[in-house]
Amino acid sequence: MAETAHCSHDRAFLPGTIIANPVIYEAKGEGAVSVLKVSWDGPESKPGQFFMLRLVRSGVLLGRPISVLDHQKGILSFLVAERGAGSRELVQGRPGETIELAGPLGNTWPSMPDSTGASASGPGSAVTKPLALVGGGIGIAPLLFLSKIMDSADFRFFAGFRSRPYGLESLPSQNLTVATEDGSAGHRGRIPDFFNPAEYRAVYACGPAPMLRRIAEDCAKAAVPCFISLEERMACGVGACLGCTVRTKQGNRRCCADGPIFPAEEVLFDD
Amino acid sequence: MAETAHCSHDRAFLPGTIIANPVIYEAKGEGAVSVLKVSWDGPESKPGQFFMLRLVRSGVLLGRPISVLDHQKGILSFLVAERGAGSRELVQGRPGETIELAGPLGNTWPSMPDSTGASASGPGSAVTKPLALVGGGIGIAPLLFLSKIMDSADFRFFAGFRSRPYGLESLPSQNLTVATEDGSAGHRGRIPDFFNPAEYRAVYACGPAPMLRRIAEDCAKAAVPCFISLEERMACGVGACLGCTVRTKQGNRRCCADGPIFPAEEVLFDD
Amino acid sequence: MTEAHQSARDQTTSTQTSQAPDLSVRIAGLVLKNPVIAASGTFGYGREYEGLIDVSRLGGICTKGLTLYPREGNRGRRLHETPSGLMNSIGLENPGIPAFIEKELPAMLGLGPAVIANLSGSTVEEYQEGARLLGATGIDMIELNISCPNVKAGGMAFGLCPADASSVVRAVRKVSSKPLMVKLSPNAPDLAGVAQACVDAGADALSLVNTFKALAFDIRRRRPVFDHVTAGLSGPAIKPIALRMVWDVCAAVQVPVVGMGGIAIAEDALEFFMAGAAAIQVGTATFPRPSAMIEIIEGLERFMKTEGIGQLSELSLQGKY
Amino acid sequence: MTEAHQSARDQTTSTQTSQAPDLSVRIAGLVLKNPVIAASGTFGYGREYEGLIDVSRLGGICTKGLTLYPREGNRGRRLHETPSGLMNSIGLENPGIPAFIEKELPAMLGLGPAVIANLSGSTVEEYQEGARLLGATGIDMIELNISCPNVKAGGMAFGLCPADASSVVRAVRKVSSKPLMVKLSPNAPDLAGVAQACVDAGADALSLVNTFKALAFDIRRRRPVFDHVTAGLSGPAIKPIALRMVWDVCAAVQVPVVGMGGIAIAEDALEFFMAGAAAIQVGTATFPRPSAMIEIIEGLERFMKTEGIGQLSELSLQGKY
Ligand SMILES: Cc1cc2nc3c(=O)[nH]c(=O)nc-3n(C[C@H](O)[C@H](O)[C@H](O)COP(=O)(O)OP(=O)(O)OC[C@H]3O[C@@H](n4cnc5c(N)ncnc54)[C@H](O)[C@@H]3O)c2cc1C
Ligand SMILES: Cc1cc2nc3c(=O)[nH]c(=O)nc-3n(C[C@H](O)[C@H](O)[C@H](O)COP(=O)(O)OP(=O)(O)OC[C@H]3O[C@@H](n4cnc5c(N)ncnc54)[C@H](O)[C@@H]3O)c2cc1C
Ligand SMILES: Cc1cc2nc3c(=O)[nH]c(=O)nc-3n(C[C@H](O)[C@H](O)[C@H](O)COP(=O)(O)O)c2cc1C
Ligand SMILES: Cc1cc2nc3c(=O)[nH]c(=O)nc-3n(C[C@H](O)[C@H](O)[C@H](O)COP(=O)(O)O)c2cc1C
Ligand code: FES
Ligand code: FES
Repeated sequence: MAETAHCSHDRAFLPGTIIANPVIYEAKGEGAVSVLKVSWDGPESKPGQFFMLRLVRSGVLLGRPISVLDHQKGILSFLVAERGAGSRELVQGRPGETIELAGPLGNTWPSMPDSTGASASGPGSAVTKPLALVGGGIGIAPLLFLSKIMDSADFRFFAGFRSRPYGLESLPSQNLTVATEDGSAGHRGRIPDFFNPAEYRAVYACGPAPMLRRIAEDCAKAAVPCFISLEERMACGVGACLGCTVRTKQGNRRCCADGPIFPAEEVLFDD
Repeated sequence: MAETAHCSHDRAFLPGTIIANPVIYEAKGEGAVSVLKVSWDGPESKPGQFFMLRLVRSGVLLGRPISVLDHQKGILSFLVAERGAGSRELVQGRPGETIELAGPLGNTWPSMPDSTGASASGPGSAVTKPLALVGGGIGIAPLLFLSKIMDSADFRFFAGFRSRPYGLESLPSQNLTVATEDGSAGHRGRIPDFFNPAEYRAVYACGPAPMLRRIAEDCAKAAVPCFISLEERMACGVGACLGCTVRTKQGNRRCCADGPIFPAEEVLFDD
Repeated sequence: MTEAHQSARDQTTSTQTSQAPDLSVRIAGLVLKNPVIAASGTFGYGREYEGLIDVSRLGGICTKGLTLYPREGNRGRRLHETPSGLMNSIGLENPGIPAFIEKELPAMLGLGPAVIANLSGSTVEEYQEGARLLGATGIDMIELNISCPNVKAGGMAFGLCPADASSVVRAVRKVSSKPLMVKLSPNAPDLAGVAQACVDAGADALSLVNTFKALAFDIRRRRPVFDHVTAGLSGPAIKPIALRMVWDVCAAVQVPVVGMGGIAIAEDALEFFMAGAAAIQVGTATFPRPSAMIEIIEGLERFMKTEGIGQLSELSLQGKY
Repeated sequence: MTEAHQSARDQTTSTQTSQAPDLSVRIAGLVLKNPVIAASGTFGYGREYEGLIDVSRLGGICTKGLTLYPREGNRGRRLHETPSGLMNSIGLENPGIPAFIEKELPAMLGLGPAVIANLSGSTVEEYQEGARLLGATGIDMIELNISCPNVKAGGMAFGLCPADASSVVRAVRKVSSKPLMVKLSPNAPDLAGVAQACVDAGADALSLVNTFKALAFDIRRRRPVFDHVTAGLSGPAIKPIALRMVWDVCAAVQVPVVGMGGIAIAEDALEFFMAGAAAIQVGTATFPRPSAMIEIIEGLERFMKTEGIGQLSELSLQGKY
């Protein structure tokens, strides 16, 4: 079984400046989604990692964990969905404003065995199969970052949304399957309904817990390796407060420092 | 003695939108000063009145009292100096942001007896004398608003600053006397040194407490009516919390609801 | 009692329609048209906020703390903002009960919301005499303040131990048939004990919390910010502790409890109803947002509608944890 | 003791130059190079923040609360943000003292700052055995945690009344010659009494405050946010109350007091020194701004320079009000 990759402590707490933050999605009864771009002088990020973000002029106490959408030449991008007060602020941050960032934090998607690789080859898996990247809603962000550094022949991207899709522009359309719950684009329904794990050498997924649970089950049945990126409330983001516990078969793990990416088979889902 | 004018309860608590907020002054070791312009649908203001201002995305609890600099056609202007966290936020508010305003609050400068008026004519006062409007630093704001609705022949404006002056563009230069403590513009020194109350039929002043005290004393000696606009910490701004007490010869007065403008002779200055 | 109260009282007997949820609550025999009350000391005598909000929509208004004799209040700084909190040291400035009755009360009774007189004193006798005077007026309820941390004599002193609390409540109960609510101090070492003592002494209802004893220094001037050194902390900062105390007191006594401490939005109020409160008060939150109470009323209404709740009391989780 | 401590100790004897103010403080015989200590439970075992800040610059680091036996901590939600505050219900998750000594301590001793072991237990015997094990290591001080509100057995229970506090402090004192600091609970009804009892039982120093017992409800799910119902409140929200308690305890006892509760910037720390604290701890403020403690150290240095202060203890206003 492939191990999730733990990275060195090359990280920093530094202010950055917002250079753009356009809202790309808005729907009644849901929060807005924006693409937050920040110029930042810290070290490079890897797909799957996240930052703790907080505007200097903020009405909340803690930073909020947000996955890296892209990181190139000193520009960090994030896909931010408004949920509560903290994420709303991030969506409303304006160009020119100062934002403080701690990161990059957490582990990355496991090293991806190519067609000659061995680490993903379990019983019955064909080494020439592509990877499946499965994102639900805002959960597409850490997978989009991964897709950008992969050979497009080597993955298929599945993206599920409640309604209208967003953020998928960077993906070649032949690689992409979209599903929406209201049928407003792509397939009507949920991603797990349109997706057979057996066709992939491994599945990487991020999104709402029920989706991850279903995918983990489907992958287990098909004996396909599955890695999921989990969300927990976080205070420190660095493993110091023990607030973001993920229960696993090996005992408690810290979502921020031991994750956020875990082998699905090890995770004990709550109730 | 002229009474300070108490206005009707034509006021509102409504959100507004920042339409501009340029910084017009910046100096090392001092806070910045900006001209905050807000589009607002509430009732008209009178010179001397103030608003309680708070950005919707704010890191402080309470609104901050800020005098009206101008109010025309639904556009409210304020001159805001950065002192602590609350005023810093106001200086940093960006166009497009939502800000909540309660007001207009407080009383106004007393009705100004013109050359035929009687209310300011005390012993020895000549009714043809102009009014003196005396502002120290950011204290010029409520006097600038007053100057805009007055006949320029009827007042002289005295403005004192620590260093470089700001905000005086609307004043006809023949009406204006400037003093700076470092001599960088106008007279070197403090306004009370360049100003003889006896030449005016009344003095209206706003600025740092030591300046107001000195002017009050000078006016008392010259038997010239003097009205001063006072600053106290405020929570409600409407007379409900009793937090902004001004001690007067008649007992406690509420700076927000009974003031902020008081006849100088009635005020008991602290220690 | 004003007509507004009368009509609120009538409403409670009408059946609840899905259109307008029934927000009325009954506390110590008094029916409020909704459970949102302006907290003492933060809403003057009810008219200060006119023009900014529709004051008539509130369930009730507590007056600024009243004493038999006029008080000047404290000297020096009276307010200090802290992170999500406000410290105050007003010191019960008020014109005295006779002047209140003459100058403020008539207009206040015409506003619509229930009028709750917040009563303080330095001695049991002063409390008693104040209650006697107020009892002869049209006020709807007395809120006995045994919890003001900002005066030297009396106030909080009575609220710190069960025996003292008992003596003042008993004395006031003797001379007044008005609904009697006792306001508790979060600084009491044995809060549940004080609560029970007040009930045993005749309190019809309890309200809590008053402000927390707190301290701030002025580091430039190297002295305490306040002349009295300590002052009372209120506002959203204290909400999680206040909520815990309301939960504890609701578990300890059988009378209605009016909860407060940092309530700023409808969600905060809902938490207090879940803790077992029968009504809530809003103080500090009105300062930055005069419309806070109106929005809370509307938010409660919306919540009851969407969640299909007939009475807010259904929300209480007392006894379940 | 590490070399860094040794050199800090040497510094205190050197004369103070106007260039670099002397921030060193002596607590229970231990000299810290500066008075800024990472609070227990917020800084892991000292290495978690490496890369984000220069950990070696801190005066000291308190470990996460340690117990003799490993603990899994609490189930369910563990964190909840409130206005300027943080509620936590971690429940003393830790690998147990033997595993701590083997796996975490060696690296921790090499970091530079003084190492303070935060010790908890369910029984007096467990505390005692833990102290015995820690006493045989290179740690610089034991911080006896009798104030954790998030565990069912032990923890806060010992900190709530003077007699219980006394018994556990006395037991630990008997088996350990390490400098002994006792961490007090703000939830104790008689805080000064508990403080004095700890000193009488042999505490060399006191630290306070631990978190305030608080409550939050999840209004969507209609249940408490935390499985244990209540949880501990920390962060800037509590600062004004914590400061008052530190002031009260400094007035009550003669040993050094380490103050904490909501300290986020140098000005906050200065307020605690004015209250009489000998050193301070920073917890929650590190989460949003990992550099908070470094900036506090620099801010204290700047303040001492501009105001011409030789020792932070000069700031204390104890006895003056
Ligand atoms: C490792 C990691 C990576 C993340 N990446 C992204 C990202 O790329 N883009 C993005 O928009 N969001 C991301 N999130 C989620 C984001 O951190 C939360 O939406 C945010 O913290 C919510 O804070 P709030 O103050 O807006 O909401 P709150 O007021 O705290 O809560 C609002 C709602 O959001 C839910 N919620 C809050 N926090 C979380 C959480 N941590 N996990 C699950 N539900 C939560 C609550 O249950 C509630 O319904 C990530 C979270 C983690 C842990
Ligand atoms: C009626 C009235 C009208 C005002 N008009 C203006 C105006 O037009 N433009 C403007 O820039 N400011 C004005 N002020 C002052 C402004 O309200 C304060 O500067 C602001 O509240 C400070 O808040 P803060 O959070 O920035 O500072 P804080 O962090 O509260 O304090 C920072 C510094 O400012 C001082 N300070 C804070 N509040 C006051 C106060 N109310 N009075 C005196 N000193 C204070 C403190 O002593 C401290 O040194 C007015 C005040 C009042 C009462
Ligand atoms: C400025 C101010 C004055 C107050 N005066 C009184 C008072 O006179 N009597 C009283 O019982 N409580 C008084 N209080 C306490 C409030 O009524 C309320 O109990 C407390 O502020 C907590 O609620 P909040 O957090 O919603 O403000 C005062 C509070 C403030 C902020
Ligand atoms: C997540 C978290 C975990 C904590 N764990 C402990 C602990 O194990 N032992 C302890 O004595 N205090 C613990 N505390 C309390 C802190 O050390 C500190 O006393 C408290 O948070 C107040 O300081 P602050 O406001 O600076 O955070 C914890 C606090 C937090 C926020
Ligand atoms: S958020 Fe603190 S340990 Fe993960
Ligand atoms: S600020 Fe409340 S009375 Fe003036």
